[in-house]
Amino acid sequence: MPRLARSLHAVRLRHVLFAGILALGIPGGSLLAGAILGREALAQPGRPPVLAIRGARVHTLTGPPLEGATVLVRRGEIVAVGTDVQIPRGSSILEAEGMELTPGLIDAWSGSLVGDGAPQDRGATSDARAADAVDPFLADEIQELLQGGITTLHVDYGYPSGFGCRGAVVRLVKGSAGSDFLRVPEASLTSSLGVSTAQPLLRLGELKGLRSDLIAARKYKESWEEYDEALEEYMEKIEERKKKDEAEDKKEGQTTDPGKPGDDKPGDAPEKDKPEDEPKGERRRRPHASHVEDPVVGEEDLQRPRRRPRPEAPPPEETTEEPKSDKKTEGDLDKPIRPRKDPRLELIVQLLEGKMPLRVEAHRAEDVLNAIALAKEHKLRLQLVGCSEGYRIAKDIAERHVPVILGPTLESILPRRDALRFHRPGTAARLHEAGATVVLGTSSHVAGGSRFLRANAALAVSHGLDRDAALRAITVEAARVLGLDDRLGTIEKGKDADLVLFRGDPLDPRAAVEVVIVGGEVVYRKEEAGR
Amino acid sequence: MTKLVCLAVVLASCLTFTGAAAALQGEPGKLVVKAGTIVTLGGDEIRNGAVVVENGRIVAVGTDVEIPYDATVLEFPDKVLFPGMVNCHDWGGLDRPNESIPVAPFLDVADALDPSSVDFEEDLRQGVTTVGVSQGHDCIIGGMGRAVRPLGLTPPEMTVKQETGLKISVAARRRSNRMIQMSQLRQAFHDLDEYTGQVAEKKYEDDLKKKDKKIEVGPDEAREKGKALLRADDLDDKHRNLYRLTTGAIGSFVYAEKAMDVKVAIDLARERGFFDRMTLVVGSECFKAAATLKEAGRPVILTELVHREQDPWTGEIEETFVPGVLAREGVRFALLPEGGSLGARYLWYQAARCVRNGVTRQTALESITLVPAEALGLRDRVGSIEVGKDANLVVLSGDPLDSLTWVEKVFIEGRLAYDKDKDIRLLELLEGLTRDEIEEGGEAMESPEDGASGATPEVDPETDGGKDDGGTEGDGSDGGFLSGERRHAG
Amino acid sequence: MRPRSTIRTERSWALRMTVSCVALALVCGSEVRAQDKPVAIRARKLFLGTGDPVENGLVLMRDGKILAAGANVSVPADMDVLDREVVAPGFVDVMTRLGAYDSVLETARPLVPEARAALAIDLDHTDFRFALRSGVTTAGVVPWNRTVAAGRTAVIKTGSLSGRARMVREMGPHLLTTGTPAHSWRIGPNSSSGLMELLRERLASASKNGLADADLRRVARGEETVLLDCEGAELQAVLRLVSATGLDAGLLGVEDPTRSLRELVAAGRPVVLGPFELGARGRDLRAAAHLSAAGIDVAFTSAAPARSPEALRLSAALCIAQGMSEDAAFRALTTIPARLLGVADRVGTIERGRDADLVVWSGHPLDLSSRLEEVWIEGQRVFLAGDRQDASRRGLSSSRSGMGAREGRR
Amino acid sequence: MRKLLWITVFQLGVVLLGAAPAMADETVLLRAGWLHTGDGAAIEGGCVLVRNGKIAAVGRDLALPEGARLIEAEEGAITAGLIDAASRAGVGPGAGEQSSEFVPRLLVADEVDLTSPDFQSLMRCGVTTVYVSTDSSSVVGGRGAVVRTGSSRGKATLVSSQGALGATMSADAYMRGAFNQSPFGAPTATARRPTTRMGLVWAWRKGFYDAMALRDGVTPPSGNPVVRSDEDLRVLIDVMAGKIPLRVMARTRDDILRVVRLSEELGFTFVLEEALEVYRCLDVIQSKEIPVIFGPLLDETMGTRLPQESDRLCLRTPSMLKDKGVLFALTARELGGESALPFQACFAMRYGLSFEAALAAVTSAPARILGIDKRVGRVEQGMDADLVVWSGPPFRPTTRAIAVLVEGVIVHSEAEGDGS
Repeated sequence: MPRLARSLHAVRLRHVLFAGILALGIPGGSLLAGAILGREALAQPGRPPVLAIRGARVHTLTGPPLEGATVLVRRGEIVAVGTDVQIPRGSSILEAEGMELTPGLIDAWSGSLVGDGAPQDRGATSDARAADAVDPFLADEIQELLQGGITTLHVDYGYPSGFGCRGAVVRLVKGSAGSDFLRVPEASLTSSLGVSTAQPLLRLGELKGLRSDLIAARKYKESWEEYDEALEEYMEKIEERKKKDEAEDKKEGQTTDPGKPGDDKPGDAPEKDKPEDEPKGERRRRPHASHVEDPVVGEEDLQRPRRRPRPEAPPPEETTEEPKSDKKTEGDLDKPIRPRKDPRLELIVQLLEGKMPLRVEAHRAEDVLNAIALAKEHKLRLQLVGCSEGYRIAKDIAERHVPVILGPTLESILPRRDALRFHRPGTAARLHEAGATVVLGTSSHVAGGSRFLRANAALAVSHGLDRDAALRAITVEAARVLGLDDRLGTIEKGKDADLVLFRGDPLDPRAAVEVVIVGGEVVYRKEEAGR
Repeated sequence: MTKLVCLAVVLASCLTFTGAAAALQGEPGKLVVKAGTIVTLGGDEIRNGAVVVENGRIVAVGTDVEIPYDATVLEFPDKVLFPGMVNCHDWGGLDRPNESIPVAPFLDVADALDPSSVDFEEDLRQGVTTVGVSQGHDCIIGGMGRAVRPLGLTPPEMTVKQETGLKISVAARRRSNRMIQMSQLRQAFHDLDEYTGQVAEKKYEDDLKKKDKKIEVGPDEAREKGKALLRADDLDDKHRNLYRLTTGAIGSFVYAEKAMDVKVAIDLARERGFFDRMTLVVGSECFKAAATLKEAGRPVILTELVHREQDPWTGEIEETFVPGVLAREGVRFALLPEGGSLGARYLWYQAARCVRNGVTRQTALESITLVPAEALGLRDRVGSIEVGKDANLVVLSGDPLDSLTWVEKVFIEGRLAYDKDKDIRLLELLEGLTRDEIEEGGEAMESPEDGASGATPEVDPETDGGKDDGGTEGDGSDGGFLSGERRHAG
Repeated sequence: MRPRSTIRTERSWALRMTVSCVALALVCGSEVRAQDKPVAIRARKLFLGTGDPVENGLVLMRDGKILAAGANVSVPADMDVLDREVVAPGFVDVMTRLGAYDSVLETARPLVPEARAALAIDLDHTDFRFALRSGVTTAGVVPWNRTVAAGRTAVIKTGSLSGRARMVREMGPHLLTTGTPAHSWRIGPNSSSGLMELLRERLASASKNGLADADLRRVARGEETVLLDCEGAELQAVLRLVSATGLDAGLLGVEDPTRSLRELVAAGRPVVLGPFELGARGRDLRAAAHLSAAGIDVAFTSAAPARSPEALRLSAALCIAQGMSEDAAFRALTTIPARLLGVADRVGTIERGRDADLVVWSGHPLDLSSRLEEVWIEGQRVFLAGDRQDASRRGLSSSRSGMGAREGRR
Repeated sequence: MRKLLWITVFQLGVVLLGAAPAMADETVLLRAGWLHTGDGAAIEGGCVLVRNGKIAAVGRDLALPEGARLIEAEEGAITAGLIDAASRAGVGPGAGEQSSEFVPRLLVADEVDLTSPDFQSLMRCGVTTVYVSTDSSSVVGGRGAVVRTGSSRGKATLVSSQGALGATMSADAYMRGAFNQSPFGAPTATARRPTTRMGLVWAWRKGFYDAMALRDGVTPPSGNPVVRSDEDLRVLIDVMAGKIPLRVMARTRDDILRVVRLSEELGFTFVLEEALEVYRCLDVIQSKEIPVIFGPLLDETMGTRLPQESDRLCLRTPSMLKDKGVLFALTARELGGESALPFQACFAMRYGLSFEAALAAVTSAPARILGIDKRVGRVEQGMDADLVVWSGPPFRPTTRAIAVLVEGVIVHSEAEGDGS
């Protein structure tokens, strides 16, 4: 299609021309706009340039596909969609006749881009973030993902028992080293039931662990709420006392020092102390640096750890209880005891408050039901991942309105992993029939599998899933699960311009991806990729 | 003659290392080193110049400098004088590079430093006069590093600079992954915040109590106010160094294995306030983040010179010469020796590799002298032959980057620390002799039928005679030398 | 974990098994010939497997064979004609271990050419139903590649009216191995060069008409197609061996063909690739395209049941996406594997005289979203999508509850 | 007729496969500051004209023929392509054959990965031909292979799979394999037939005496647990008849002398490989005219990488060999990168070897040892055009190969070195 090639070529040339302008800091969203801005647009600096994609069959996913429609993109956003859209003068035009346009595909369950994560060391036990493992320098892998039409992925690093890592949403914008690359650094918290172990008792233990963590987090939250209340009271008392003291001071007259008593003094003090804080003075006191002064280390010193008693510095644990005795001398003021900060529990508190969804990988029906029950008990925003046996409990899942993110339909029929052995390729169809929200992912267990997301969706169709539902499952429904449905997932006015042009059926992996646009910018072009 | 020489050499070797150490402690006299070529690195090369050393410092460099009447003058008319090289990040001298405690800012390499380690001997032999000893990469927050000269009996005696920096790694530890690494790193700083907060609060309250005032602010504000009162000594050993790091009191060596780590490390340093004294220790892939490194403007220590990556489509290995990329981008880098059996173990060879691959000679030479000196915070003391700097001088038989060049003499702060002619170990290695054989004087008969080990070896008298000119030159016989005793040390 | 060896190589045992197997085949045979009324299927699109698909083609079959197929086939007016969307030949999967996962492993000696996979297959195994429902009608069951000469492959039809799989060819191609799986420290060479040396020696002696190695004589003379597993071996060395010995070998387990494309093309031997699943590397897919474009016969395999048999169709689709021609991909699932298994005269295409093995699809067979609707084997419909009573589903539920019960759940 | 295929026809030494691969018809003229022909001559401003894969002319002022490509290095030098006569490139660290101690018909060529990046990187640093040696974990371990590191197709090509027979006189033959290779957990010493040096020497003797018996028409006594078949013995007969060269890996002086004694007793000649302690028995080596392939050079002052058998290093060994007039070559064995062959030469020079001798030790000497000195190893009219253009004096750390030709094909070149 020479026409397409030519216009794309133009885009590229201009892109090079205006690379400098981009560097000068045009906001990220309008990058492509800047790039394709022609001379006309330069002449009228007020109007940002427009990219028009003309003639494609547009899967808007808000309604039936539009034949031969035009999509206008400006400042990284879709500004118009329709068959009767006027293309403004000076727009860059992408001729897409005979092609199909969909929103950028979203893999809601991916193990891509985490470079060196060998599967066996996947799975974190602490408050790990997948965002820390996402390697934006994997240029080849990013290219392959784009070749598969993927523009956004939810990356996680495995689903351990207990509360695991925080998944990240990555959007494959141009210049991956930039900060826009991590679209949502902390998108979800992962967990699993019955994945790491098949033993019935251990599996019960997993559930128990989750539940007790949730209860602990609830208590933690309450203790902080109590503390905050007590603190408020305490502050009031301090204020009262302050007023009283001030009143007394005034009564006593101006004999004492005129400044405000509490405020300035401590401020002065540090300046006096500062010089002592210089490394030199301090080094003298440190045992480690003292070889010059006392080169002979006594036997005593060798036997016990070198720690000099420091009456001034209380050990961290004690502070929470100590104030009681200390403050008693203060008289009426009881400083409330500050609870220990616990980053891990704070994370779970976020779950309880509904600020973050909980993803539970579970495959067996009873594990899934347990997860649902747990979510109900603690009012969590639950997302089910895996769910191989979902076909057996499709109704229960649909009733609870829990979104289900299904993995590859192509797992082995021999149990490669015990949890998957009752896996059925028709699960997606059955869940969809029952009315559940179905999202298709590629599973973090298959490294680099994201680029074949389309194949996964196609196989779901071949096993009975509705075509439309399959496309929705990798675009709009996936966006909804990631909480990004206000920006991504459909082609409509006001949304981010993440678009993919296919030469053929988007669900047929044989149909090549011709152009990928992310944030209004062309990030992949088939003839340029050459591969 | 041969016998005599060998005997002399052996006798010298029987002295313990204290000889050298004593010399180090004694008051150094004035010294003038004249050489055919002086590669100063601070300025242009000087032909037939002289370096005047007083009290271990260089007081004059040039062609027509005044020679003090009471100075010892050493002349090397056909040799090259080069500044002592700086190996800025090494765990030589430590029995093990890493502690199993992942967060251990309270450690200090000085406590584990083995002054008699063969590593230091080898450093001298290759012309290295300053070694930045540091913990290995396999840590989260590691111990405190230290700059030493490869000469001395005890760590304090060797020390050039204490507290060169705390080791931190943003790359995954062995059998771990980046997520866990970052999470534990965050945890470490979180714990520090919590702890310093508590201490600060208490400090503030105590301060008020001392002044007989009543508390008039809430706990959060008290913490803030208390932080201003806080001094490093108020904290316990476990947290003190980390606290000092965040106040900018000490430097750090942050290990970034991959390109993605570079930004993480820089962001962390900026967020925690230790950016200004940070040095990045980078793996080979980090050339991809050259722009970020350039922008950061801090010196970079390179652990590997060549990056290899497989093309996913052809399966072929693509090689990138990392210093070449960094030099083009204008990033200042220091080189380190790499493993392997031949040249890559030597700093001068690493610099030569750079020249081979298109880096300019000046940049290559600076990457083993001035830049590593800067990374250790010693740029004003070592790394070039300039007035005011330590008199760390290396006498070379030829061009510093040529493999046929040998280090002949090494002066550290004006004292002779190494003399090739007295390097018994080198003799052993070159000629394949054992100590006993050197002692016996190298007469041997070949006896093919005699299979027993320890038999007299055959040594070609001619080749052995090659060592003849050694020893007779004998300037600075009180200087350091290398003892074969240390062969199995450590 | 090494599966337990279960093929007995003692002659007496083999004899016993052969006898029982023949008896088994007789029993099966009586059931096969139940049908003799001709059946006709008209397809909107008929893939004959010999070229471009035919629009509105018709297949006429009788007695398990195809009587006629194509666009210009006429049928008696009184005959019922079934109208279907897309009809294609059943797929052929060269290398599976369906129904015999761990019972075709023999490691008694470095060479067991007399072993036969046919003696160890459970024809009632549920594995076959999965294969059937992925469109596979013929499968080669290959012994494990743990010995230099591992024995003979069996060729199986994956279904019948009774739900049982059916033996087609007991004496399928031999499997030879030169790669790492056959390294065995106890019973034979443990290096590739050792294996190749042993193989070279035995082929040499076999070609010399000696009594020993009689099993391999035809193979050694290049008169019989053989499957050669070169997983982990140096591909170029294997190719040199193949050319030097004149083996008529289909290559299995070729790793990273990109690196030796030129040599593969020069050798001109068929290559079995796959299975390609979601984690497949782009360059391997590309290599399949290159090889087929250079005229090399490429066959895909699913290696079921270790992988899903559906990987067969997926492999083809993914390779097409990387530039393989649709025609070559189709042949890689039908005629080429059929030839490798020595059953090209019976399966792989829809032609007069071939077995009536058909699959009815809802769309193009290589479009992954096409649904498999019916499977016909030897003129009988053995699978009908959505039919809960169909043969291929029989026994599934019981086996499932069986597994659950064993586990002690519920 | 088919039978012929199975019979390995072997000629003296290593046979370069006759039909040279299709090579570029391109005519190339190389010009550099110095041309080191390899027989001691250094021509200033020397030129080499390459045509049809052969060296067509060598001289000082050769004119650039029409249409020829010019590669020029004013500061640089031209030498013959380097040859490593005992490399382990392209062979993983993996298994030596463990099923028997005596596998003379094994072909290393079956293990060599010609697509390995090893060859690519060797080629880039000037090595054009390597002989891939056998693993040392068997007493008699099969035949080596000759590989050219580059070709018009951009990959290494196998030249011959019928190299010398490799044998081991070292503890490797009864230690190394046993402890590394067992797939069944704890290995036992009994898994290997010889478990001592006594047994090792016995295995040597047994093999050769059985071969002699077979040669003389006597049926060898049965019950030899080492030898698998008569075919294996026939290889040894060829060795004794001088038809197949023998390589022996030995490190310590005792082992070297042991092989010398065996060679006298059993009547074979051999080439010594690795030879760490050869400097302790130079006179014997000299008087018996045993060629030595020395290396890799270990300059670990700490001796950490030394094999267990010896803790003795002698860095001046190459120059001692030279002084004794022994035919010797240098090898890097499995080492690559900064320890590859040119750097072995570089450090051999640092430890006393002259440049001419170092050049010979990596070009003409290995060619002679491999029996291919009629075709490669020197820059001479009529030889194969395996040439390296260096950016400066060869074998210095600051010098790189800016162009490499294999049989007249430019397999590696840098843009800035390209004239014309």
